[in-house]
Amino acid sequence: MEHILSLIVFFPLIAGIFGFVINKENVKTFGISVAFVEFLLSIVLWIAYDPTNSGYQFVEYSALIPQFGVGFYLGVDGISLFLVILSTFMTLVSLVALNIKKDIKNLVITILFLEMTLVGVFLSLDMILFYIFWELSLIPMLYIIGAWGSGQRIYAAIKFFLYTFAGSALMLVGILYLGYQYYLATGTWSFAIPDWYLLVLPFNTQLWLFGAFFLAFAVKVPMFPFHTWLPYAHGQAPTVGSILLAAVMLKMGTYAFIRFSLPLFPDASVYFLYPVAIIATIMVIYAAMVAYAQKDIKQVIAYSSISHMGIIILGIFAMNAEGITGSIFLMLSHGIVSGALFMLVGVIYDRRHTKLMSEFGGLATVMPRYAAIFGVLMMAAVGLPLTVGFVGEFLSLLGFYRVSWEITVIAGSGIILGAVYMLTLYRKSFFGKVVKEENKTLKDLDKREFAALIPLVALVVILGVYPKPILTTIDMSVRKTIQTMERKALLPDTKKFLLKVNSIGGTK
Amino acid sequence: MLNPISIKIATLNLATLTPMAILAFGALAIICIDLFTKRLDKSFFVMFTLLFIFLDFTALIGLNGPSRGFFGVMLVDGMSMLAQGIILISSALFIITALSNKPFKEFKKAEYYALFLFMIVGFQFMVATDNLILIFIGLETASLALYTLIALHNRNKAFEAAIKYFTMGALAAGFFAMASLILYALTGSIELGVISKVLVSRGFAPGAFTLAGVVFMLMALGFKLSIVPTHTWTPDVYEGSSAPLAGYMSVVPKIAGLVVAIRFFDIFLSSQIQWVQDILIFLAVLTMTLANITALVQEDVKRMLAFSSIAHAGFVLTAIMVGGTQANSAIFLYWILFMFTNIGAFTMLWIARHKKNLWGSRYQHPFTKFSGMVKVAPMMATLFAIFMFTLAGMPPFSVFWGKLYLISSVINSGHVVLAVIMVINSAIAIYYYMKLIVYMFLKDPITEDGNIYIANSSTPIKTIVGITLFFTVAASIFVQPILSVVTELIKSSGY
Amino acid sequence: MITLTHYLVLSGILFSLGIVGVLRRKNLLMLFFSTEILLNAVNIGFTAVSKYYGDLSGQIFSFFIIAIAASEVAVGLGLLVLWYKRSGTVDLDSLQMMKG
Amino acid sequence: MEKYLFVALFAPLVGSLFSLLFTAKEKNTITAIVTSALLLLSFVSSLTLLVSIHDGLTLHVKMMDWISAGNLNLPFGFIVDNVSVIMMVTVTLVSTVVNVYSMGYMGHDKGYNRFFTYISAFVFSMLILVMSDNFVGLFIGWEGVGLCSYLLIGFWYEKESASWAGNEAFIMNRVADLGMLMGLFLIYWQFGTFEYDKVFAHVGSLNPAIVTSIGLLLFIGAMGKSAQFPFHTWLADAMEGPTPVSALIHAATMVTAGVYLVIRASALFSLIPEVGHIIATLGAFVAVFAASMALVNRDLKRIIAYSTLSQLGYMFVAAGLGAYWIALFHLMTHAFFKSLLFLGAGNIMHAMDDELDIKKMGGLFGIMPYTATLMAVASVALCGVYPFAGFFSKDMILAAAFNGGNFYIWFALFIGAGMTAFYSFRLIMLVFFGDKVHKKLGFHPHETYPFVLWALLPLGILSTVAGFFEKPFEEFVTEILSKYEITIPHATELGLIFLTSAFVILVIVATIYKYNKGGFSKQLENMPIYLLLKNQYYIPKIYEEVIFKPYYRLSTFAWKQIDVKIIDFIVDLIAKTLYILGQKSRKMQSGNLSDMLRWMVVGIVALLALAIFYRPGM
Repeated sequence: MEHILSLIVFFPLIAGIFGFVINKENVKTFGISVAFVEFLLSIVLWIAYDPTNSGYQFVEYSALIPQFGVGFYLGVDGISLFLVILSTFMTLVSLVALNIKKDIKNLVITILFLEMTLVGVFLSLDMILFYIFWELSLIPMLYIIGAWGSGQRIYAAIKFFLYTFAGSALMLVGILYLGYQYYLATGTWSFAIPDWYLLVLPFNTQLWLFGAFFLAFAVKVPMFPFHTWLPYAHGQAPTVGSILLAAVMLKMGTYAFIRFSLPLFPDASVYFLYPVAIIATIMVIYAAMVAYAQKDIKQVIAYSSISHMGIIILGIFAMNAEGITGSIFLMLSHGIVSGALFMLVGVIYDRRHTKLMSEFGGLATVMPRYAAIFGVLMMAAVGLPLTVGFVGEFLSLLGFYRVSWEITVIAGSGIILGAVYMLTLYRKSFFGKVVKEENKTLKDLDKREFAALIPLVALVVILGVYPKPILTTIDMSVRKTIQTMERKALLPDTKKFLLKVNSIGGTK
Repeated sequence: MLNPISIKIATLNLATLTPMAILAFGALAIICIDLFTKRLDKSFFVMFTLLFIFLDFTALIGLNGPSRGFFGVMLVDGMSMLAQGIILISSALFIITALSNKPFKEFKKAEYYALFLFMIVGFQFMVATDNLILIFIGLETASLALYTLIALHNRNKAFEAAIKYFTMGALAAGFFAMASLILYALTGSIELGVISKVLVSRGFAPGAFTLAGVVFMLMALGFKLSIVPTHTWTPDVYEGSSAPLAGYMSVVPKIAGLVVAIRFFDIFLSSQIQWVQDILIFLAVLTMTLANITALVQEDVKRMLAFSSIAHAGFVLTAIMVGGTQANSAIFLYWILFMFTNIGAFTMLWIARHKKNLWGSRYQHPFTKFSGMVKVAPMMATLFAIFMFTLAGMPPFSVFWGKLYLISSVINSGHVVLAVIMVINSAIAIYYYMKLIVYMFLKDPITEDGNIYIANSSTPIKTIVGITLFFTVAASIFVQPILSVVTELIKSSGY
Repeated sequence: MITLTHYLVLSGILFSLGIVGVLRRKNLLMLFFSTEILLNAVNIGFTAVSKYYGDLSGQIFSFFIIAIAASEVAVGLGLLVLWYKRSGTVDLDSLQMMKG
Repeated sequence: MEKYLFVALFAPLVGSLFSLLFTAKEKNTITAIVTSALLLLSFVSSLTLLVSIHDGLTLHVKMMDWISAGNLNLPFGFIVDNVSVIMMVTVTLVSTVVNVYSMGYMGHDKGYNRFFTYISAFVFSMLILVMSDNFVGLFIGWEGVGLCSYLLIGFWYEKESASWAGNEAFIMNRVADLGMLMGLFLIYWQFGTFEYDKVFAHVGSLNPAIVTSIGLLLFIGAMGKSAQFPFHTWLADAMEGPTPVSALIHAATMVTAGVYLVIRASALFSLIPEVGHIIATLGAFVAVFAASMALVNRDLKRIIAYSTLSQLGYMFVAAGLGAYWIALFHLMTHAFFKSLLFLGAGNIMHAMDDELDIKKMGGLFGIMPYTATLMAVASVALCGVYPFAGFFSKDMILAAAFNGGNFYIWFALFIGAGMTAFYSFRLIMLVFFGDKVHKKLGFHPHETYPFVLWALLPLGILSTVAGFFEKPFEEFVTEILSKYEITIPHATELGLIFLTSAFVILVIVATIYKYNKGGFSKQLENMPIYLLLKNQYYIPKIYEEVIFKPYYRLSTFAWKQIDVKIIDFIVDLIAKTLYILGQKSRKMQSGNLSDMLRWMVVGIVALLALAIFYRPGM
């Protein structure tokens, strides 16, 4: 058990390297089995994880550059645990759903590399290590979008890569500066996050550093107005790319907010609360509107992700256990739901090679099963109670209500607008009469697609009905984070604020 | 009636000369052997050269600095040893690439190897002294040998490159001489140590002339480091000369130049001369930015790499500006890591060298040449991609660590804005490195025959690639040992 | 009475002449001569200064400069001859294969 | 007793899941039978619960934990007390009847199995709604019934209008739900819990302003679900769904959820009479407003739908004035006769192969006497004629209005009663009596299956006799709901009742007489008032023009202009600029040696100039 984390991180890498020698026909099977083993490993991790302990578990440390305080430092806590499981699970599912024939070998290997970077991001406790995985994750995605995408795939891939890379450039400076601050404070170099949690920074420094980190995370999330790479990436990416991008990669940004921005710069976070909240609100509504205007099913879902990420951001910046726990749960649920939705779009795209709503209509008649599953996931997407979508959304908004009811009302209108574009999408493509000739003969879901989709649907219901075990585990670590914030807060206002948002009652 | 001068050999401490002596001997030996027996194969020459480089290296390790020798002109300190180490290693890596699959005239000539060895001697002298005369001699010896090596490639472009390089070099030499003259006139000495003492004691007055000296020196060294505006030769010379030589040029002359620069500018930076700092910042920013944006629009990989090496030089210049132990060790760390990657990258180009230019006559390695390479030569493409990402400073590959440490040193010295400019530059830079990857991985192949990409490869060259790749990918492990050695040596030599 | 300043001014003037030559000359041969002028300007300076200080290293330097200048000429002319053989001209505007 | 609770709750779910297995397959009667049986089972166990509750026990069970984060700990909890059990009985009863009825009605529909899946699912959600012991649980049911109503309205999804109506219903409810959600949040941050008893225990000690806002926010939710103005449009359009659905969801059960919420939260609302007053006023307004639209409408189902609206108005008046038990009573009786009315209408549609225009019918009495009788009974009950069910509940409401001294409300309801009488009997007359228009149009109507009629019988009986249970009902529910004292003298009360009844009967007689004479003249239809009513006060049109279309235009603008033309453009501009700069800087590499040398010299000169002119700190 000591080295399970590094095993989880590097198993896909090793397997991927082995993948080079496996022949074309079997490589997909290989990929699936590897992903499955990886998934099992993450489940083992969950089982072995002690939910009553809020700290980092299975910690591994080995110095890389002691002189410079860089170390190979892994650890898992309630916040990262389920994101790791999400990554492994979605990778598995997307591989199962995979039906690309072209250069399948490279694709599978790339996906495995991607999985490594994703898991690595969530497990690193060393800032440099985190940065390494953070940047590395771009490379496989660049390849996936650029090589297997459609239409302007290269433009989309380069845009995605450059945008996110440039976004995180400033973060590097921030990291190094913070490291230097730590050096000044303690006389030794360290980039270990737990060490940094002990470091109390002056307010102005916090502001600057918060800004530097914010840009990187905001681009990744992506927050308005840094979101324009997303529609292109999703629009051009192959199904598997979209799934992993929406399900896991977007979560890196929000995860980083919880892991770094809040506990490292509590005062700055509170100081910037309203600007961020307003941006998030704009995201929610603006993205929902743009989604409503789309003609391409995939684009609708792409923009809907932006909208949902807005709610996640709100939940995070509620800075109370309800909100943050909710937002993390919403990350999971959005991962599952959006992943599944992209998969469904892929299904129809494989059959008709178009994603335009106008091309469809009356699909419910020709593909009832498909329509049913799509319907379930749509309901999860609009946050219907007893689906996975509700819990996170409810908690996030609930949490932020404590901060400001006005913003919550406005952002809450997302649940209306969400229903608007989703139902419209569903109505346009599934209801009505089958007009197009080529749609009359469409095949319903086949075994492979079922195998990929059923688990997701099951999760949507199960986690919707019984999220408690996950929530409690997350909650433990979230409380710890909040305590860290309270401990580090410099300004009395911050302290007051944190106290207020984490307590019941009082006026308003 | 002059009374005879008597000097005790012991006082000369000739040991300090042995490394250079060995190589010089080797060079002569090659020529002599060539005199006696014609029809020697290049493999012989290469191995022979390698042997002497190895001897030199051992001699170098044998030295224990800091010490002076030969009338005190030789200076053996940590920095010189580091620099010589880098020079020798990259020389070794370089000379092996001569064992290419395709035959090239110059590699059959003994002079080539002799000149090569002389050049190394020159560089070693350059870094192993603080005497302006010796620096000048070393510089010129190396340069003149280098011009000839370029010319020996024996193609029109090679000659053009050589002449351009030579002419500008001559002008730079003039600048260097002028700088030395000014400093000599001001201080009455040509030893950097003494010069520094005198200047400091005099508070650097008269300012204008001191600065004039600085300016001339800056331009003379800038030429070697390819600092804007003296960088214009770089792309042409790289394009004109053979790929490995270009790679060599982007590493060795620069480290030599860097050492001199460190030694020289330390005089002014250690006593906080604002002007020098500002100028260095200005030039560094100018260099990296201009090089980066120009590299964006290149159509030829080699030229692109040339501009990238200019940008890297600009990067390192900032560290010179910062000064101090961390910065200086950052320079060497950066350069060691950069050495492996860059030589690796250029060797890849060397492998992909193909006699008839299937892709238009203007360029030898246009981007289009590599489109869809992953389909026909996946291994090559992957390696190439790794080198590219490394040069771009993509973690966790080698150059990233150098970059990290270097930027950190800049930040620690309080130049946060400069640091921001640097990272933004590296964000711009990633585009042109990625351009090649996009061509290799995302475009469709132009040819079915993957052999054209490995036409020139051979086992020794593959080995080189292997070594460089290893140091590039596994850098995370080597950084600590390298860093500790470097820091230790730099400290010992008092920077 | 000729003082150090005169020598230095002379060397400065020569140096500038050299520079101008380097800039103006299109004929490679002439260009090389200009670079020689540069170096010799410096030589004058060095000898003068070393006389002024009564310190020999300046003159040593100038000796070395002369030596280096000689070898430079050797290499330079070598290249030039080769180029002349190939292109039939010593005009530096003929060196324009590589640009951009 | 708990097992009865769980049986009552989960039997429908089981039924739903069972028939879910058949959805993709051919019509299969088994689904209908099984679901009906399970619904019946659920009904029976509800009855048993009713009995045992009557014997003074209250069930409160925590099934399992659901959500817990921060201070929030939210289990699935269910409570069966006097109020919820009434709802359970009503819901299960009506749904059973409707389910059986549908076996006939949906007989030839290809979505047969799917239909029963949805119905049972709906019942399940409805039960969760009424049985939950906390607000969020209620919200689950709330959204659940919303979903089912969406699915059932759009049941015939090939019909554009149907799917559109479904979306409209769902989205409009969402709007109201947002209000409700906010109410929930506010409750949480005040009490730290969502459970009724805890909340109501402390609500008294709360700043009235907050209580008011909670009340208002909750009521917004109620308005949406109960289709009160301005959310009323979806209900009329919801008639696109199959008629049994209209009977069950859009008459008897779901739409009354709003009323139920107010009754449930009576402890809260009774603290804030002013809000209650708003509710009552709105209710009264809707009572008249909706009835007025029913006056002229020619669509069989829409008429009934509007009448439902107006009856909901009555209920809200009662609830708003604090007469909670009366509201509940009316809710129950209304469930009976209104669903009966709808199901009768269903028979007619069947007979007329889905023709809805009542002007095209007439003289159906001879053909389908039983249906006619049942509908007549239902209508009489609706109008509140003694001794039918409506009489008791409705007159109580009027009395309450008068009692509260809100005479304008009373008057509104009074007028409303008259209108009700008119449109009900207009419908009866046009459909069942007068000359047989359908003959000319070539319809061949026929009475429906006997078993369907038998299924309707219980509703018929209940509509007739339910009123007599008034007293026991009052005793029963006021065990937990606040009593409501009629303070006005008994004589006055009797007087009012007499007045109302007289008025109603008068209107009925007049209507019958008038339509025997052949109805109103045509030119009436050109009067502006008529047009106004006919077009539902142009409100749907206004929504269309003021909300839907502009929103779409705005969205398109946001996408085409802002997203593509501004934001993305700027991003690309940065890249382009760099590239162009590159092209420019490239010129520096002219390749000409002189230029290169020139650059070097320029460098020297420039720096020398700097050395002279730029002197920081020297």
